[in-house]
Amino acid sequence: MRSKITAYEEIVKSIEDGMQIMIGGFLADGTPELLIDAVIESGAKNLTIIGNDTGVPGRGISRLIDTDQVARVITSHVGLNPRTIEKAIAGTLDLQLVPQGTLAEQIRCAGAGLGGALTPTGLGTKVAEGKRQIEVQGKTYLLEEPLHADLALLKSAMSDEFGNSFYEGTCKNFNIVMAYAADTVIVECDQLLEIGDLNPNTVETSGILVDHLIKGAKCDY
Amino acid sequence: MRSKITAYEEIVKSIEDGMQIMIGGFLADGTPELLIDAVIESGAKNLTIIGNDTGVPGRGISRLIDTDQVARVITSHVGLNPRTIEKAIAGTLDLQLVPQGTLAEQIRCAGAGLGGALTPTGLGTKVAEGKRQIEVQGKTYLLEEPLHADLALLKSAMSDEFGNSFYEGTCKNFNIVMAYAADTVIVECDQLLEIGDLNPNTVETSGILVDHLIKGAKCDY
Amino acid sequence: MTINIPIKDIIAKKAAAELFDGAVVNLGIGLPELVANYIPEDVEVILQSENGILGMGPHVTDPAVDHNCFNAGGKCVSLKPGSMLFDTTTSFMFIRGGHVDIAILGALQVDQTGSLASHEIPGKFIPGMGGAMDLAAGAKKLIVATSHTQKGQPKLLEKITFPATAINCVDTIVTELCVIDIVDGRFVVREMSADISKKELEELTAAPLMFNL
Amino acid sequence: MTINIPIKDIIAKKAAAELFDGAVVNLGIGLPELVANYIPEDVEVILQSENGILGMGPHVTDPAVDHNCFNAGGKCVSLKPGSMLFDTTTSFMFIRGGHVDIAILGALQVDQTGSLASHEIPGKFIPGMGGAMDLAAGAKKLIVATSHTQKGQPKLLEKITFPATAINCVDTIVTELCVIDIVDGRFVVREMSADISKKELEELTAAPLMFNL
Repeated sequence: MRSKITAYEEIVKSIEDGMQIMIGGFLADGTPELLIDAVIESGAKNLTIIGNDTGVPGRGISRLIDTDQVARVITSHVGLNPRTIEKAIAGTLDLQLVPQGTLAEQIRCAGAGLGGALTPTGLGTKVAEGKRQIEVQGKTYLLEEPLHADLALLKSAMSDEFGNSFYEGTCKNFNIVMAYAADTVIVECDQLLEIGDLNPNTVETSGILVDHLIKGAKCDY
Repeated sequence: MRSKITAYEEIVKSIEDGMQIMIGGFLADGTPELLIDAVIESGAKNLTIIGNDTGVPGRGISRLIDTDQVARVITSHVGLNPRTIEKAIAGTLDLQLVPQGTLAEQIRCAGAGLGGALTPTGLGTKVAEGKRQIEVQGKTYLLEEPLHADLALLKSAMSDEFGNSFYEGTCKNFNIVMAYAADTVIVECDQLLEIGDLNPNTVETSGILVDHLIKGAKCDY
Repeated sequence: MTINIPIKDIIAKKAAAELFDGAVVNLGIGLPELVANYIPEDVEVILQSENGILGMGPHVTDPAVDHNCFNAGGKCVSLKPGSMLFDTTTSFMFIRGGHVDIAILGALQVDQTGSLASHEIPGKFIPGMGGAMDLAAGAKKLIVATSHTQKGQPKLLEKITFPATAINCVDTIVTELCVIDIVDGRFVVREMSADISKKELEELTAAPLMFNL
Repeated sequence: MTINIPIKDIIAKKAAAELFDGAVVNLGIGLPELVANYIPEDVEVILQSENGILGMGPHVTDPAVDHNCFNAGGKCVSLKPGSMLFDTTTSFMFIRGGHVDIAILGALQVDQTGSLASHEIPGKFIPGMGGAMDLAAGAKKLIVATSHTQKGQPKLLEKITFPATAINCVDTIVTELCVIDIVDGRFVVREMSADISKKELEELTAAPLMFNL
């Protein structure tokens, strides 16, 4: 199995203007900070970011909001990042708010070859505007379409060189599902293992989904 | 957390005529044989069984086909159980064949509160007959409806008394998803642990989904 | 002698009394989080956190403990024995699939049809709905825990005016003044503070009240 | 000197030559399983088994080894270093989501439009489609590995007559006699056995052939 270890400089070079990028994490818990550094260093502009939230000031996706690299955010919650709200109200950031469970299913659909999720969530609210409603077995559901990305940036606790990864504690969040739904997947790991060192029962992302791997530092952002 | 350990006799008593029952396993690998014993002992008739396949002669769901307790089977493959094919051709068993990935998603939808799966699988085949087709982002999908059960019978490698469970090797198969999709869930475990003995990262079924738990014998059916 | 207990804690304590032994409970960020401090001793609930925990324990202040476990508000938490950790798709299988018995959410407004507004004041307050819409749609029982009024203005209305978080979903409203069940599109007061009269409660509520005390 | 190699193994060996290094491959039950025996030494593929394995190794005869790991045909198998075990919903995320590079399936019939019949002879043979329909719909490339004829009757047709397993899905057909790519609704012969003429191959095939040798 091929090693996916990639130099930081190569990763920086691969990030382009206008990309749609998924970033794992929940309030920056499980967010790859070194890969966020790489996005900043790339200077890529006009990005669309897909993530559960926009982090907290100084950590996670928040750092990309601060550098004005992001044109659009698709997310469920930005309440702990006042800068995102300011920019959205000022009209300098296109903020698309999506219910958290819907966001997860939209990403899963793109990754699983499914045409969309039929969910009761958001019926009767602004979320339902302009969307198809489908009745099944006497209940009404919203059709939420698949959500795919050019790039997914993920953070694991442990990965082997092939990219098989395990996420600890509450860092699993969006990392596991996003690995299926992007053309290119880059994983930042806390701990780098040799192939064969992860128990096959505990692998949560298969290396077949991972294109590039880099060891991050355990950091205190 | 309440212990879910239940006596075999109680389980036998709870199985009723006409029930729709999901049974975990893949060619009887990961199938709860002691719970199959319980279904046989209950004498319940006119059952609908939902499972990946109907086992192999003498093992798994096959044993219920042999006792004529099953009126209908919803499954993806019966090729290794000649008795199922014989009965289906003779007209004494209603055999409903479903693509394996579709079956898994139908069960997941019921368990996840979703209105159905939009899948490309089966388009242009007999599977598509009588089903709605939905176009999303320029592609056509079949709408496959949720599939729920009265009872799910599952087999774990390890469970704690609350019902938190872990499935080893290729025994995960349908066991994990079925736990979400039935009114009553019964788990047969190889190894019974105390609450707190399973690493929270390795629990694959939460005890909140489990109603009854029984220790099985590692058996050589 | 009266002791000055913060209103939030009065509400949290009353909401905690609505829980039952063995219930799987999700507590929203903010006021509902306080409910965990008032769960009766003879009641054991299993706390779900939508970012990936079943069996969440109390906050821990030492970040070295369970370093990788946080709650949905970003606070470091412990795990109880018998807990499970999982990803977001699994989390919302639990929530949307009806496997959470009770969700307790805060409110900006709530109305007699059971509609809830909790996530947006247009042009002013746009934190996003997070998991609230899924919780409202999926939890078996939805309890709203909120102050009865906001700067003297009623939050319990005939019809919400802020954008809906969910419609026809709320089962029970707990405020510092009363506990209200929503029954057939009406507010039915089940419990009331001894410090207030029916008339005073009606004046602080912008919808008709029925009393079933 | 000729050695009598079983037709199945000739087909399996030719199909194995279609694989590329690093490919994620699912081998159907039956003939396609034999492909694993003929993978070239300089090609490493990652075998997916729809019952829950990525990185499947060879069969093991000692059931004490990896007791809980079986392939989709029910045979006890080993795991290669770097493998992953998972449930059925995850398995079909891999398959349907386009994360499997190549699926190799058997056939009862296959036609020039790329439609495949592999799971049913009405009233006679009804094993079920198992994962075949999902593999046909989801794998990036679908290779059919089959004998060219069945009891002298062609299996490669203008239009399948048995119930379809999938339509317009097959990319390549490997038989003991030739390798055919399906291009714009036509059979294009890319490789041919030295033991047979074009005319003989055309006689054994119930659809027009183009030759691109």
